[in-house]
Amino acid sequence: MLLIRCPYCEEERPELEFRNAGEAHIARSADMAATSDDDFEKFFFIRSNPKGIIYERWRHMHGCARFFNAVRDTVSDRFLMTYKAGEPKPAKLPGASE
Amino acid sequence: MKKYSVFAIAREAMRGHKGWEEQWSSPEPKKEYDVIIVGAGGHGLATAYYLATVHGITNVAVLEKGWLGGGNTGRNTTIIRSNYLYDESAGIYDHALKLWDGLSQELNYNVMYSPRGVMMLAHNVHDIQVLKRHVHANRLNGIDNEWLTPEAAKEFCPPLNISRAARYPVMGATLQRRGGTARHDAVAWGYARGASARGVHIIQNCEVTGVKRAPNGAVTGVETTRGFIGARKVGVVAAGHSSVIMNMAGVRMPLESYPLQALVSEPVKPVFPCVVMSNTVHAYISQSDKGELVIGAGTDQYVSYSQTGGLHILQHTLDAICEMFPMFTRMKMLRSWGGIVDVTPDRSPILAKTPVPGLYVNCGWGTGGFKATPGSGHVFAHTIARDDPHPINAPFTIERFRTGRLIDEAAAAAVAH
Amino acid sequence: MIATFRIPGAGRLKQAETARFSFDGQLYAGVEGETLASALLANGVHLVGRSFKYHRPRGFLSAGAEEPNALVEIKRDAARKTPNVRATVQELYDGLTAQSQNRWPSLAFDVSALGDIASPLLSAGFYYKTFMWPKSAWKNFYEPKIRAAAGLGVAPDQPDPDHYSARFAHCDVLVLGGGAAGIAAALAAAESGVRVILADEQPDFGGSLRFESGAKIVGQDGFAWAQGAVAKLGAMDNVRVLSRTTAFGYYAQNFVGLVERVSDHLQSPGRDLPRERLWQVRAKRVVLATGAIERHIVFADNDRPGVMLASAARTYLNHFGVAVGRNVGVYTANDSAYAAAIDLKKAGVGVAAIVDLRDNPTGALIDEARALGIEVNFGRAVIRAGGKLRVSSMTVQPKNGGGERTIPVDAILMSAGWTPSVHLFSQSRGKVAFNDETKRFVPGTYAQDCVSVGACNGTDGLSATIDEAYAAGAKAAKDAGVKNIGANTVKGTKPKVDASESWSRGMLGAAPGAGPDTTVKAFVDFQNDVTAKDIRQAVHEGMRSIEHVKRFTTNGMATDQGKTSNMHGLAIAAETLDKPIPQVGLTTFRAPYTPVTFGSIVGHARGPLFDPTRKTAIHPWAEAQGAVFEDVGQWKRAWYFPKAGEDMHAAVDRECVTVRKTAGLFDASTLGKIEVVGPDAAKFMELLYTNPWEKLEPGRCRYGIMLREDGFIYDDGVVGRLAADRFHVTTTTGGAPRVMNHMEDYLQTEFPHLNVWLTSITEQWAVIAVQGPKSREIIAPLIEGIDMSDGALPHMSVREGRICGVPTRLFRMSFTGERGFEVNVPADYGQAVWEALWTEGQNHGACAYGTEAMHVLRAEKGYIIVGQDTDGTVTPNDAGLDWAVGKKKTDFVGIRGMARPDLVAKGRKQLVGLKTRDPKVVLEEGAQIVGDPKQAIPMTMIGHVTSSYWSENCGRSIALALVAGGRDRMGETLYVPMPNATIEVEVTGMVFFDEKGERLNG
Amino acid sequence: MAKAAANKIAAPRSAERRPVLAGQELSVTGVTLAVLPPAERISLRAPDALVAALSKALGVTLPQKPKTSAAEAGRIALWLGPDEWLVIDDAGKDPLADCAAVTALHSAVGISHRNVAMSVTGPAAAATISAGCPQDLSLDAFPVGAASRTILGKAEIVLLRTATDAFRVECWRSFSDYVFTFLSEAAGDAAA
Ligand SMILES: Cc1cc2nc3c(=O)[nH]c(=O)nc-3n(C[C@H](O)[C@H](O)[C@H](O)COP(=O)(O)OP(=O)(O)OC[C@H]3O[C@@H](n4cnc5c(N)ncnc54)[C@H](O)[C@@H]3O)c2cc1C
Ligand SMILES: NC(=O)c1ccc[n+]([C@@H]2O[C@H](COP(=O)([O-])OP(=O)(O)OC[C@H]3O[C@@H](n4cnc5c(N)ncnc54)[C@H](O)[C@@H]3O)[C@@H](O)[C@H]2O)c1
Ligand SMILES: Cc1cc2nc3c(=O)[nH]c(=O)nc-3n(C[C@H](O)[C@H](O)[C@H](O)COP(=O)(O)O)c2cc1C
Ligand SMILES: [Zn+2]
Repeated sequence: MLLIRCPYCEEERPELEFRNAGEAHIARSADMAATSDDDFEKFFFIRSNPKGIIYERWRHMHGCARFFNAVRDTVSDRFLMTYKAGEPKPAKLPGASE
Repeated sequence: MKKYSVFAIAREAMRGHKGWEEQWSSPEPKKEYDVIIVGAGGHGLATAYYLATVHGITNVAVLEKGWLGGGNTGRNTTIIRSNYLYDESAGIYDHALKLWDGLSQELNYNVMYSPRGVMMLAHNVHDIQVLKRHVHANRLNGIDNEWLTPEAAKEFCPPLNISRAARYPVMGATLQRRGGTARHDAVAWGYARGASARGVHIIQNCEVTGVKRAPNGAVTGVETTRGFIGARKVGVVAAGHSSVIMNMAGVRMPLESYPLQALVSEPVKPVFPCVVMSNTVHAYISQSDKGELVIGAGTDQYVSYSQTGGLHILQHTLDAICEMFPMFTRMKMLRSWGGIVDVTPDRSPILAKTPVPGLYVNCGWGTGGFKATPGSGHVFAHTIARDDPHPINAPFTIERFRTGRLIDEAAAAAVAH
Repeated sequence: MIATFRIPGAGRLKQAETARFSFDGQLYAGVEGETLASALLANGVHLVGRSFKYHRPRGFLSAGAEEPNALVEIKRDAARKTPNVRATVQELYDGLTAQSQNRWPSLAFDVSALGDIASPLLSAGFYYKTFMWPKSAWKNFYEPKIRAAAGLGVAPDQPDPDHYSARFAHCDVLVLGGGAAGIAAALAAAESGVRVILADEQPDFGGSLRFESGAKIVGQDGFAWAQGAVAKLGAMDNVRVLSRTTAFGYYAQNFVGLVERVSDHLQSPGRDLPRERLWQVRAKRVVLATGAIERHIVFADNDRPGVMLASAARTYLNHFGVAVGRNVGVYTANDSAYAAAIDLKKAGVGVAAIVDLRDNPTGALIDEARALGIEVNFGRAVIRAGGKLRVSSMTVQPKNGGGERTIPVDAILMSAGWTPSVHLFSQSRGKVAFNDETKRFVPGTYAQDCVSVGACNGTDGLSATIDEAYAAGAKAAKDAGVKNIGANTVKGTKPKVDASESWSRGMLGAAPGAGPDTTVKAFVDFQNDVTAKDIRQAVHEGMRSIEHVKRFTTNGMATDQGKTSNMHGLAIAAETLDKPIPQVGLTTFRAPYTPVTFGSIVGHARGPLFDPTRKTAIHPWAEAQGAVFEDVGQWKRAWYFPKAGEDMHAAVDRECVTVRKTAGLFDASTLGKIEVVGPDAAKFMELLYTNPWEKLEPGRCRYGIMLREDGFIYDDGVVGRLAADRFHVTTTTGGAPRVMNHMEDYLQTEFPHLNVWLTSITEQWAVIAVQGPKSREIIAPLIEGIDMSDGALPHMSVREGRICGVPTRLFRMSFTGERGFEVNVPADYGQAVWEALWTEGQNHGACAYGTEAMHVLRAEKGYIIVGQDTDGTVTPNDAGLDWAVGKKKTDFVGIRGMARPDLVAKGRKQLVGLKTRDPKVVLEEGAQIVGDPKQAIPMTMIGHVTSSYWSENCGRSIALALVAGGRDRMGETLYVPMPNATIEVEVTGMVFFDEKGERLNG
Repeated sequence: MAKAAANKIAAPRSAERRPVLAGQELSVTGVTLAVLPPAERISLRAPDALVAALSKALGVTLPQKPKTSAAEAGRIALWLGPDEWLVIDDAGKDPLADCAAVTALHSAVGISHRNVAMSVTGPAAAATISAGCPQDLSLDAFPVGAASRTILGKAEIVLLRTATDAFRVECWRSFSDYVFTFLSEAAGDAAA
C-alpha cells in the first residue's frame, strides 16, 4: 500500500484513501467535436505507459475528494512529487536521477 | 533431440541421470537472423517453434532480457478456457484450446494440460444474464460451456459454499469442461526445447534496448545489451514491456502495464477438483498437482513495472476466497508474487502488423493470455512468415482503436484470467 | 511421568507445569512453555514426519521457524484442524493433539515410502518426460495418482469457528527481530522518546541468546539481560512490544505486515481472543535485526531423524532442558557447533566425536572441547548417516578419501555455517552483496528507509552487534525526524557485553562425499526431497539460471522457502556451472517470510463484514412483508413480494397487473442522487449529458443520458431542475458512485471554470415510487403545499412541499408508463411515509412491487435499463435514443467518440423488440439470434436477447434485443436456436403496451 | 404507528422519524460505542472569498486548515476539502436556513438524514478505530479536534476526535450497520 502526499491535505495518506485516475496532462480538446479520428485515438486510447517517470492523476477519493497530479517512478513506485490539478507539468523534478 | 519416454528415464536412472542432453542450448548471438522474437515467454517461444515447424523458418533468435519463461508465463495462475463471448475471441482462444489438447505429445514434453473444468460463478441476476449470454454464444460457436444450478456447482466443486445466507450467494455457474490448467514452466520449456532442437537460438540475458530502422522506415534489427543483432523481421512479444519496446520503434501503444498478483497456499492433499472463478467477488482458485491452492488476485490500480503489489490487493482476494470456501481460513499463504500485465482498453490482445514495415506485435493479453499461448504463437508465426495475418488474428489490429471496432470483452463481462 | 530426555537443572522452564498431549494417538507429558518439538524430543521421539516425494522418515532439523521436516496437524476439534504446523514453533498446552502427515497407514510404516526405492526414476523433473501416453491417461490416471501422493497435510473441511483481528499501527522506529541486536536498537530508539515497535516471532525475546550459554551482558546471563531489557521497554509509553509476532512482508514505503499469534499456544483461549492478529505498520524507519539461520551439511542420508542443526540441539538443551540424544556426533564446518558439543558434554550427554571439515582450525572453543575429553577430528567428512527411522551411526572418512570409520551415535549435530536472514531486506527491494571472504550475502544497496543490524547484517560477535544496533537505533530515531527528542525520556546507556561466543565462517554446497560423482541422496531441500544430484542434473539439462534450477528441482519452494537450502543449492549450481556464486545469483525473496494464515490476512472481513450490506430505510417493512431480495451492487433490493402460495412468477404477474389496474408502491431509494448546485449548473449538465438543459424550466424534469468520452452509454436517469441553479440528478443504482466520480473528474479537471458543486444525496432521500392510475389519489391526501392537478403538476415535473408533515421533493414521472410519482422524503421518515402511503394504497387495492415487476413494466413500455439492455458497446443511436441527443450542442462528453467510423457504420446492433411466434414461449435473456437457423456451427450470430419476460398485461411474452441493423428489420422473422429447439421470433418496435402513451395521464 | 395508520382518515401530519440503529450501544472494557441521536447537517461548498460571510451566518468559524474542525455552541464545522465543510448541529438548529441568508455563490445541501453518527469513547477508542482505519490516530498526528474523511474497513467514514479518548464517526446511513458491527468486533479485540 503506497503512501501518497495529497497536495490539498498537505499530508501523506495511505493509498486506501486514493483512487488512481490514469495518465496526467492529456488535454481534452477545446473543440472536441472537430478532433480527427487520429487525435481522438491519441487522446482516449494511447498512453505513454513509461517504465520510469510517470505523470499521473490521483483522486483523494476518501479524503478531500480532490483530483491532483503526481510524479512517480514506475520501477520503484517511489513518488517524486505531487501537485494540484491544473498546475503545469513541473519543469524540474526533485531527486529525479535514480 | 533425444526423445523423452519412460524408457529414457529408466535408462538414465541406471547411470545417475548423467546422459540427459540440454533441453535447449545457450548459443552466442549471430550477427543476423531472418526473424528476431523479442521476449522468451510462452508466446514468444511458441511463435519461434511454429515458425520452425510450420513455416520452415529456423534462422530465428528469441531474445530474452532475463531467463526464458520468467515473465508472466512463469507467474500466472494457469487458467485455461475458451468460453469467451465474441466470435473473434472465441476463435483465437478455442484455436489455442484445441492445440493444448495434444500439446504434450506434439512437444514430447508433458505440459500437464489438465482439463479439470473451469467454473465461473454467478452471484446475482446480472451475473446470470451475462454468463448465460456466454453460454448461448459459445454453443453456437461450437464451444462447450454449460449452465449449472448451485447444487450442481457444489457437486462439481464440493468445497463451494452455496448457502443462500452467504453475502453474495451462488445463483448458478457456467462450466467449461475442456477448461483447466497446465504446468506453466513446462509450457515454456517444452516450446524452448522444441524450437532449440530445430535450430532456433534462444538467447537469454539479452535485453533489447533499441529498434533499428532503415531510412525507409523498415526494421533492420535491434540493439541489445549484447550488441546489435540484425533482422528484417522483428516480432515483439514482451507482455508487460511491449509498449516500452514499441516506443523504441516510435510506435505508441494503447497499453497500460499493471502489477497483477497471485499466491499459493501450503500444499495439502487433494481438496479442490477444478478451477473456480468469480468475477463479482474477485477470486480465482485451483489446486496444483503439488497440492498448493493457486489463487489469483487483482491488479493494483496504478501503472507499475515493479513485479510487486500491495498487501491490500491480496487481502481483497483472500476475503473472497474465505467467503466462498469458509473452510480455507486456516490454510496458510506460502508465497505471493506479482507479474506485469499489459492491458488494452478493450481487454483483447493485439496480434498484428504495425505501421513499421517488418515489425510485428503480439501483446495486450493482460491478465489472461496464458491460455492462448499455443494458438497465439501459431497465428503470430503465420503473420510474421507471410507478412499477413492469419484469419484468426486478423481482427486483433492496432487500428481498431481508431475506428472503434473494438472486441470489448471488458464491456461484455470484465472477467479476468 | 518423568520424561526420559529431560536434563534436571537444565533449561529455563518451570518443570512443575505439566502438560499432557498426544501425538498420533499416543499420550505423552511435557512442560508448558516448551514447543511440541521439545516435548517430543524429551520423550525420545524423533520420527515425526514423511517427506514430500520419497516419503522418507523425517525428524526435527531445527528449533525454529526454518523447520522443513517436522510438520504436523494440530487438532483442537473437528473444525479447528490446522495442517502443516511446525512442531518446532507450536507451543505446548495441556491437551494438545497432534498428528503426523503424509503417511499411510502409519508413520513408521508408510507404503508410499516405496517411492524411495523407486527414487532413481523420480529424479528432478521426471514428470515432464513421461506420463504422456496414451493421451487421456494423464488426466484419468497419472495426474490423480500424483496428486494423491503429493500435498502434505489435509485441508480443514469445516468452516473455521475462530476469529481473526487486525490493526493498523504507525511508529517512528519499527524493530524487526528481538535478539541482542533488536533489543539494543529498540532501547536506543525508545530512550530518545520516539514511538517504537519491537516485534519477534518467538514467545521469548533474546534470539540466539536462548542458546548462547557463553553470552554475558551487563553482568547477567544474556537471556536474562534480554528479559530485563524487554520488560523495561514494555513499560515505556512510547514502546509496543509484540512477541509471537512474525514480520512476514515488507511492502512499499516502509509498510510492513506482521502476524501476531494470539492464542494458538493457549489451552482454552477466551472467546474474545482472536486466534491471530494482523498488524499493518507504517514506520518512518525500520531496523532489521532478524539474525541468521544455521545451515545443515549436505551429505548422504543427512535427513535421518536425529540429524539436526547444532544450534537447535543447544536450544533444546539450554532453553528447554532437553537432550536430543545420549550419544551424539557433531559434524561441522565452523566453530559454533563446538559450543553445542561442549554444552551437551557438560550436561552429561555423551559426545562420540566432533568431525570438522576444516583442516587446522584453532580457537578457544576447540581447546575447550578437547579439554572436556571430546574426540576432535579435522579434515574429515561424515560421508553417510546410518539408520532409518532414527540415525544410528555416522561414517567418517578423511575428506580427500581414505579409510572409513563408522561411529555409533543417536544424533548428529551439524553446522555448515550461518546464513544472514536478508529476507525482509530483500523484500524491501534492497540489493544484497556477496561477501566472498565470509561466503554470504549481506545487505548491499538499500531501497527504503531501513537499516540492518547484527547477524542479519553479517556482523559477527555480540559486542560488535550491540554497538552497531545501539547506534542504528539512535540514528533511526533521529532520522525519523521527531523534534521533541529528550522530552519525557529516560536517558539510557549502551548495554555492555562482558562475554560472548565467537562466530566463524562456514562452507556452502555439497560436502565431500556427496558428489559430484556419487549417486547418494544428500539432501539440500529436505521437504521437497531435492538432493545435490538433482541440482547438478538440472544444470546438465541446460538450466543455467538459478531460477530455472529452482523451478526444475523445486529447491526452496517448500513451506520453509529454502531458509536452510537456498545457499547450498546455489553453491552446487554455481560449482556445476563453473561460475562464481554472485554471478549465478539468488532467487527472489517474496512475502511471506513464513506462511501466514488466510484468516489473519482477512481479519474482520468475514461473514457480515465481508462486504457492507446496504439496506434502504424501507427495508424493514419489506422484510416484514416477506419480500424476497436481490443483490444489486452492495444494496439489497426487494425483488418481489410473494403472497402465501405464490411463486416468483405468480407474484410478479400479480404485481404487474395491479400496478396497471390500480397502483403499486415501489422502493426506489437505491437510485443514485446528486444535487448539482451553482450558477453554472445548467452549463455543467450540458457538458455531462447528451441532452440540452439550459432551457429546461425550473420545476420540470428530463430523462438524461450520460456517455463516456468514447460515445457509449454510461448511465441514465431523470433529472429535475429545482431552481435555475439547482438540479436533482438521479442515476442507476449500481452506477451512482462511478457517475459521481465521473462528474467530479470533469468538473475538477476539465471544466474547473464552472461554478458548480456536486453533493451526493442518495442516502438523504428515501424514494417511494407510486405508479398506476390511482397513484394521485393515494398520494394527494397526504400532501401539503403542492397542487397535484395535471395542469399544475404535469408529467415530468417536480415540486417541493410536504408529505405527512415532512419535506418532500415530489416528482411526477413514470418508469411504468402509468401515471406516476416518485416521493422523495428525508430517509429517516422513509418508512413512516411509506406506511402512510401503503395505508392509503390499501384503500385503492394497490400493491407493493419489487424490482422484477419494475423490470417487466418498463420493458412493456420499451424503457431501457443501462447495464442490461446496454453493455458498454451501445451508442444512443443503437439504443434508439437519438432524440435525447441535443442536435445543436457543440460539446458534451462523448460527442466525438460517438462519431468514430465504426460507431456510425451501417449494420450496428440496434435495440428492437422481439415477439416469439408462440406467445407462450419466453426467451432466455442472453440467448443469441441468427438469421439462418439451418447453418452449421459456428453460426453467424446477429444479436442477442437483452431483456425477456412473461407479460401478464400483454398476455404474451415480450423481449428486447440488440440486433444487427435491427431497425431495418421490422417484421422480419429471426431465430433463436436453443439446445432443444429453435425459437422463431418477429422483430418489432420496443413498445408492447399502450403504444400511444395515453396512460401517463390516464 | 401501524395502529395509528390503520385509522382510515390517515393523513398524518407528522411522520415518525426512525433513525437507523437508534439507541444502539455497546460497552466493553476500555471502549464504549454509541449511536448518537439525529443531528442537523449540511454539506457546505464555497470559495475562499465567502468563508467569512458563511462563518458569520453559521456562528462558527469555518476552518481553513486541512484535517481541522471548529466548534461553537453545539455546532461543529469540519474541514473536509479545500472548499468543503461538513457542518453538524447537535442542538437541532438548522444550518441550512442560516446559510440561506448568504446569497452569494455557494452550495449548501441538506444531508441530515444521509449521515449517521456514532461515538467511540474510552482508552481503547483509538485502537478500536485502528482496526480498520489506516490513518495515524496518535495524538500528535490526529489531535483533539482533528477531522478527516477516511476509510474504516470497506466503508467511508468521517472521523472527528472530540477528546483524547473520544471520537465521533460519521458514515452514510446504509453503511451504519456495517460500521457499527465493525467497530463492535474491533472493540472486543481492542479491549482484549
Ligand atoms: C499473476 C498472474 C496471473 C495470471 N493468470 C492467468 C491465468 O490464470 N490464465 C491465463 O490465461 N493468463 C493468466 N495470466 C496472464 C498470462 O500470464 C500472460 O498473458 C501470458 O503469460 C503472457 O505470455 P507472454 O509470453 O506474452 O509474456 P511473458 O511470459 O511475460 O514473456 C515476455 C518476455 O519478454 C521479456 N522481455 C521484456 N522486455 C524485454 C526486452 N526489452 N528484451 C528482451 N526481452 C524482454 C520478458 O522478460 C518476458 O520473459 C496471469 C498473469 C499474471 C501476472
Ligand atoms: N554472525 C553470525 O553468523 C551469528 C550466527 C548466529 C548467532 N549469532 C549470534 O546472534 C546474536 C546476534 O543477534 P541478532 O539479534 O542479530 O540475531 P538473533 O538471531 O539473536 O535474533 C534474531 C531474532 O529475530 C527473530 N526474527 C527473525 N526473523 C523474524 C521475522 N521475520 N519476524 C519476527 N522476528 C524475526 C528471531 O526469532 C530472533 O529472535 C549474537 O549473540 C551472535 O553471537 C551470530
Ligand atoms: C502455478 C504456480 C504454482 C506455484 N507454486 C509454488 C510453490 O509450490 N512453492 C513456491 O515456493 N512457489 C510457487 N510458485 C511461485 C514461484 O516460486 C514464483 O514466486 C513465481 O514463479 C514468480 O517468480 P518470482 O517470485 O521469482 O518473481 C508458483 C507459481 C505458479 C505460477
Ligand atoms: Zn486530500
